[in-house]
Amino acid sequence: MPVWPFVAYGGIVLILVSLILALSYVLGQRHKDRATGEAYESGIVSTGSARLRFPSQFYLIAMLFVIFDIETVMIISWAIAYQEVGWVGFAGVSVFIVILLAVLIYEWRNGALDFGPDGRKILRAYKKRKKESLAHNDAVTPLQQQQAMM
Amino acid sequence: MNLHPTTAGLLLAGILFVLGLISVLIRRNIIFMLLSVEIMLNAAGLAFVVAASHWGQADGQVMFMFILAMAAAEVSVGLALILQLYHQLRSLDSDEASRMNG
Amino acid sequence: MILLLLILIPLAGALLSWIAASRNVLWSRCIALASLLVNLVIVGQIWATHAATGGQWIYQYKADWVPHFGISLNLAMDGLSLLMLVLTFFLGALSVLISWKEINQRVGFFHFNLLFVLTGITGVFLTMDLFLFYFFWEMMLIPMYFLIGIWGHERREYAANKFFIFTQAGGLLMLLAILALYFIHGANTGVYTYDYFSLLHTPMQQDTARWLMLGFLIAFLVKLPAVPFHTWLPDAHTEAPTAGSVILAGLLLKTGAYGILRLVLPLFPEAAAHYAPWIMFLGVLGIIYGGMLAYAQNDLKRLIAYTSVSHMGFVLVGAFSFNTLAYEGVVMQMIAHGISTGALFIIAGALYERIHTRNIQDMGGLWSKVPVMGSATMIFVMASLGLPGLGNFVAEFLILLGSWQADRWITVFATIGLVVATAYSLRIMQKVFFGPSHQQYALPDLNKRELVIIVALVAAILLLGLHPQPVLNTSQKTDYVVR
Amino acid sequence: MINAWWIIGGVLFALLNTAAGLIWLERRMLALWQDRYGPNRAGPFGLFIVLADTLKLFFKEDWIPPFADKVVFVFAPAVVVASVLMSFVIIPFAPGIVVADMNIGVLFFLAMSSLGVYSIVLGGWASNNKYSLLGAMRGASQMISYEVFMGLSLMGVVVLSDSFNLQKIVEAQRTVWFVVPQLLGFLIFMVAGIAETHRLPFDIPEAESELVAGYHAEYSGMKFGMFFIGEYLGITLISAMVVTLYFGGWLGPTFLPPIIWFVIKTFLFISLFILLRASMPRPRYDQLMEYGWKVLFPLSLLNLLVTAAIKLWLISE
Amino acid sequence: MSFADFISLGPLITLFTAVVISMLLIAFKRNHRITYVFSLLAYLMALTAIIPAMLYIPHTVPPLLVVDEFSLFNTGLVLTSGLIILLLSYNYFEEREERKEEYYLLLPLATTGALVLVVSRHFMSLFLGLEILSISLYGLIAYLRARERSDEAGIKYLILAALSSAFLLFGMALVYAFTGHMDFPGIGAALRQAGYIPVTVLAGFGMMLIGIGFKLGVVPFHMWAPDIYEGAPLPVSAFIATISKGGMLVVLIRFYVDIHGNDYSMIWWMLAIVAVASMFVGNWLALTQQNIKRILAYSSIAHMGYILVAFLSGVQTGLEAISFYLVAYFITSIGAFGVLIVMSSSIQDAETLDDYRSMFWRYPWVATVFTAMLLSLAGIPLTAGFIGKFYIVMAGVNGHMWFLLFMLVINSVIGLYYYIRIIAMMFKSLATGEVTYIKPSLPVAGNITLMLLTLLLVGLGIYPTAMMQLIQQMMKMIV
Repeated sequence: MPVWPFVAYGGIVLILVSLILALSYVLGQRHKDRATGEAYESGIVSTGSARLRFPSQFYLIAMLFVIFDIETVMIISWAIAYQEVGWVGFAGVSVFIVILLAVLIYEWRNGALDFGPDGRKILRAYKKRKKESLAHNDAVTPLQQQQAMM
Repeated sequence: MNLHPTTAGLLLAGILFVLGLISVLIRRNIIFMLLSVEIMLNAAGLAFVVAASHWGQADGQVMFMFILAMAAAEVSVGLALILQLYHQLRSLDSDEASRMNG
Repeated sequence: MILLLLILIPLAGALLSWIAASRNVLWSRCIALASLLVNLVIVGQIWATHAATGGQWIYQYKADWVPHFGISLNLAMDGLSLLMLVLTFFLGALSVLISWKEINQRVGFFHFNLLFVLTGITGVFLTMDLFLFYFFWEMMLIPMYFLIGIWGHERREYAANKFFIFTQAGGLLMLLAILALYFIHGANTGVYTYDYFSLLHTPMQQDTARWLMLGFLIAFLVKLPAVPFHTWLPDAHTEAPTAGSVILAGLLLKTGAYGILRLVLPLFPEAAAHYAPWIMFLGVLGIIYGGMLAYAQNDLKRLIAYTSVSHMGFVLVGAFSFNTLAYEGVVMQMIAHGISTGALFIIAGALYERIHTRNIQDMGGLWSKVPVMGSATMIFVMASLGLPGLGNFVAEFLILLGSWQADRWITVFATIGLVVATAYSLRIMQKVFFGPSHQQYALPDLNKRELVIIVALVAAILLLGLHPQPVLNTSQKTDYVVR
Repeated sequence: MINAWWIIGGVLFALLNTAAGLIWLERRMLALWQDRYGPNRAGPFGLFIVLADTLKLFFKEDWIPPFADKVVFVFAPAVVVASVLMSFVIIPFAPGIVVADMNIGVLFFLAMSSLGVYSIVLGGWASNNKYSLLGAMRGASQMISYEVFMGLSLMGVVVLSDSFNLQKIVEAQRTVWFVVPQLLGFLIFMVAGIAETHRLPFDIPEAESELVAGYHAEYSGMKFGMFFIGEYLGITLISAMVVTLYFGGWLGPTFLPPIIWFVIKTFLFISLFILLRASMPRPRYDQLMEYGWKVLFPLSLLNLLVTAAIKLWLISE
Repeated sequence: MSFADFISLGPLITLFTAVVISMLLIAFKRNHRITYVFSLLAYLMALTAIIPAMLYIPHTVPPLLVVDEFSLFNTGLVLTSGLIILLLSYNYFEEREERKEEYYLLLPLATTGALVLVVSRHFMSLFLGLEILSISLYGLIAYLRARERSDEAGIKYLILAALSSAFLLFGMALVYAFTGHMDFPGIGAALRQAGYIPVTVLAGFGMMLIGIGFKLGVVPFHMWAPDIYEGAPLPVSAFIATISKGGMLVVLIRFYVDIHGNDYSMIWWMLAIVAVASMFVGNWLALTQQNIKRILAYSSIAHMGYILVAFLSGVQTGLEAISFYLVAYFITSIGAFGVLIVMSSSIQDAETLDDYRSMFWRYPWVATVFTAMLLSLAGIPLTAGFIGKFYIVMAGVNGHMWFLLFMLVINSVIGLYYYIRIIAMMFKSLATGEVTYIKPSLPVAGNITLMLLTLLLVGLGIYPTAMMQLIQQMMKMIV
């Protein structure tokens, strides 16, 4: 396979993209109004920068991705040679995948894969709380209960 | 310059490695330090690939994959630790994270 | 087998008295005393039986320990060992006795350590395997460290550390030398062993022999102690409790001398002869320097400690004179010094118990109050300065006779040491018991227990002075290196 | 052998026109299914709206927010277009009509498609707008999650055809299209593909109703247009890939030339994409993610293992 | 993989399988006690798996792994140490951390890493083992989230370990680029054929030394040690001090033997300098420390220096000495950390010297154990440490390393000082009115473990023959 068509194609794509950007820069109009320089936040005056801290959930996804993507790399390298390595290789990759699934189950059970609030869980916790507080109410005064909670 | 491809490859890897090393040494932000270490690891990986292609073996590529996996695991753990550290210190300056001495 | 028993009895006693102390302190003391007395009886019996008859080696015992390295549990007893053991158990029993009232805290652990040291010392005197020798040599250190470090006086930790590090450093040098000897022997003969008798005539290069000898010698010089290595001694002796001082001065120093006689000279006769003048010089230096320093001290225990340095100088001089006369003197000196210095430490301890000071400037005029103690002190001070009729005289006389044949000038200077000895000895008497009394102490004289101890010591030193023949006979049952 | 320059030019020309044309096509088809008119004024069937839109975009203000990270802001939309366009080099449109006949074609596709996530993250982050940031984060997590299964689901095809080369994969489908043995793989790939292009119903990163326009809220003019084009190119790419991998690529009865078969199949799938948009509600973000990790991921692993086992068994028979 | 391969790698496979199973266990039932007992069983089973593996030795699993007597011995050592550390851990984590189950994943996993190191004969397996070990350690070190120094230590270790790994890898790549082999014997053969060490390979070895030296904690790659020891949970510090270093040392020995390291004076000199520097720096820096964890850290640096002396002697006795010393050192270090664990309260670790003041009178039993451990570290008779040091000196004398030995002797004396300082502190009485704040937990299991360790320590100190014979046997195989 000659390499040059690929390179040429890539070059053309780059030129094309920069051409579009340049053209729109040249052709586009300019204006300056009172609120031009402000971020769009659905009409509300924006407060502060958007360099916020976001939930660590996202980090978790990134980690999951990094780990499992690398596993994919391993699996891919098996997939290309699976005929040569035969059943032994298959056994090997099965073990690998089983371990991978074990990890997945572990993360699942530990809530790493719960990306939003789970309605059922909240409901269960609420019911439990309610039951407990009912049981408490029979025996202890509210003051004691408050102390117990502290 | 008429470099042998292997030599050239190793040279490139070496340059990357040194760049990473310098960066680790002068950076004060832990995330950047981590990044620099990753560069060094990848430089080592590159060296392996170059060496493997020199000998016509696949071992170097396999090694590179392991390096990749290890780097990934390291980044994962590293990020988690950094998050925790940030939680405590409100800063990622490596000088701040140096309360132990002696 | 009996030799093994000699080692095991104090070891068992150590453990038992530790355990017993948690029930009853008195038991602990009794067990400790009993185990030592048993041993004393055993060695006394051996001495009595074999005094006249028998060959050079009275007992031997050998069992494999680490065959892999050629290490064996090789115990043997000849005249030298026998005498040293008698001294060991005698002084050991006394030190249990003197601690009877002095040590009130952690009694069990104290006795454990005391007996453990004695076990180590016994081992050193009995073993004929170099590895084992080193093993016991090191084993003495830790309990001694504890004795000084826990029950000692004000600066006990400093003293204990110094003692430990000095002796350990010396010990490690000896270890290197032992190992080198082991490999040289192995390389030359194909037999890798630590057995003393096998190693005795190891052929080796002149240079190597000298280096190895120095390795051994330094360990022993530190222990002895000879002058440049002596600085641990005053501290350790001063800060140790009375029993500790007795053991240190009476026994631990002797292990150094014993090591020279047993190992340095027989293993490296040529090398030893080569360095003999220098070492004798060190000995003389010790005699005079130690004596002068002793004279300058105000602390009673420190003073006594420096006299040890001086006396051990004689041992060094004698040991490197290479003739039987001197050797017999050396053995005699070891025993006599053990007894006399031990006694002086005991008296210093007794005084300290009563007036809570060791500073002789604060004492004076005590004779009128404690005449018995005073007269006992007088006897031992006289022994220390070498008055005829007491053990030390015999010893020093023999040594000087022997060394005269080896090197006259050395002998002359050593004799000057005797003069210094007179000065510091009399200073003790003068400052403590005579002279003006600065302070009024109300102090009781020796009680019965102390009296028993002192009497035993006095008897011993007198016996040595008046009838030294049994000791000399026994000490001849050793193959000295003579040239 | 056709001259490679012609191929390059042809492919690029076709792609850009398709992307632009899809604007019209989508709106017309949505209108059709939703029973309304759609663009019908400019030109025949309103076709010229494509031209009008393009011109309008070029003349719109090329606004770079003063609070944005300017270089990255400009750079981001270019990434998406470039990466998707680059992906097409490995697609065999017909026998011999392929820009670069790589032996690692599938891997190249995966690599290029994962580049797409950069444009979203960088664009959203550089905008320095809270909506954009949130959209970018969501988009990134969605895309990287689905990328894992995408790669895995493809491996079934690789196992069956024993090659990463797309031409060879197509050739291997002469007896039976891989959609038959790899139905599960196809479905997973399809879902993952939709998520990768963040098309409706998986358009969580833009989600008008909650995030205004998500990661491109601050974009306007041709830069916005490039995101737009990128999306349509993405649809085309996924359709082309699905056709190549599971539906026999250019293969078909001989009464039509191969390239026509390819185009027909591809456009069918493009229409499917548009139909999905017209008919499906948008899932919640957490539903989407959990669906991916808890259902698709184990399924794709299972699919791969079963496929390999059967293939090995068949070989050893 | 053949049947023989399976059996030979039995301990490794068992332990790793156990990790996976206990991960599922945690996923379904989060219970500290269950997880703990399961891990204990896992270690025991892995230990049992050594017995069938003995039938097949020496067995090579080409090209990565080799199972011979040397590796099996060290497998046993590593597993036993892991077991003991595990025994000491339960109470420690029970008192300190809410989510404690994952510890029982990470610890066996790290042990697995060490096991891989022990059997490896190839760069790849070396790297894999090292990284399994390291990455588990990152987690372990930072395990106590509530403790502020914990994640500082973790991140420090992470960055430095990654850095050193990069060096190790680049070094390996250079060696590989020149020799074309990644297995140790192959490299040895290639070098022998070349007859000299070219600069590239020398640079490679140097860079590998950085990586290996970091793990071993030898000077000048030792800076991490005290901080990590201080910040990590105590059982983990014990792990780092023993298993992590031991595993690496085993690989180093195998590598050095296989490439005939002694034939090349440059390598020898590199290691010699490292050895001397380690002894001196370790001991000197330990002198002024007030924190026992840090003292132990520095002392372990010095101990690695001692081991290197035996290593460099180039005689078979040297290798035997290292093995014996490792056994003694493992027992001693775990014992010392065990005392720290037992003495620590749930609020804080007993780590400053002052926490140990007059300990002998308050907790005589633990203090006795600690004294024994410290004396063993110092190499005083009746302890295994003495025989170990004796063995090392013997090897040194045999190899005529007079200079190194002299350095060793000097350092032993320096070392003595700070060990004694701790002992002295334990014997000091409390000043009147003084109170100690440490309220030790003194768990039963911990005490029993300590007792066993002490018995072992004294046993090896008095009757080392059996162990020596074992070691001599296996050394015949490797050399």
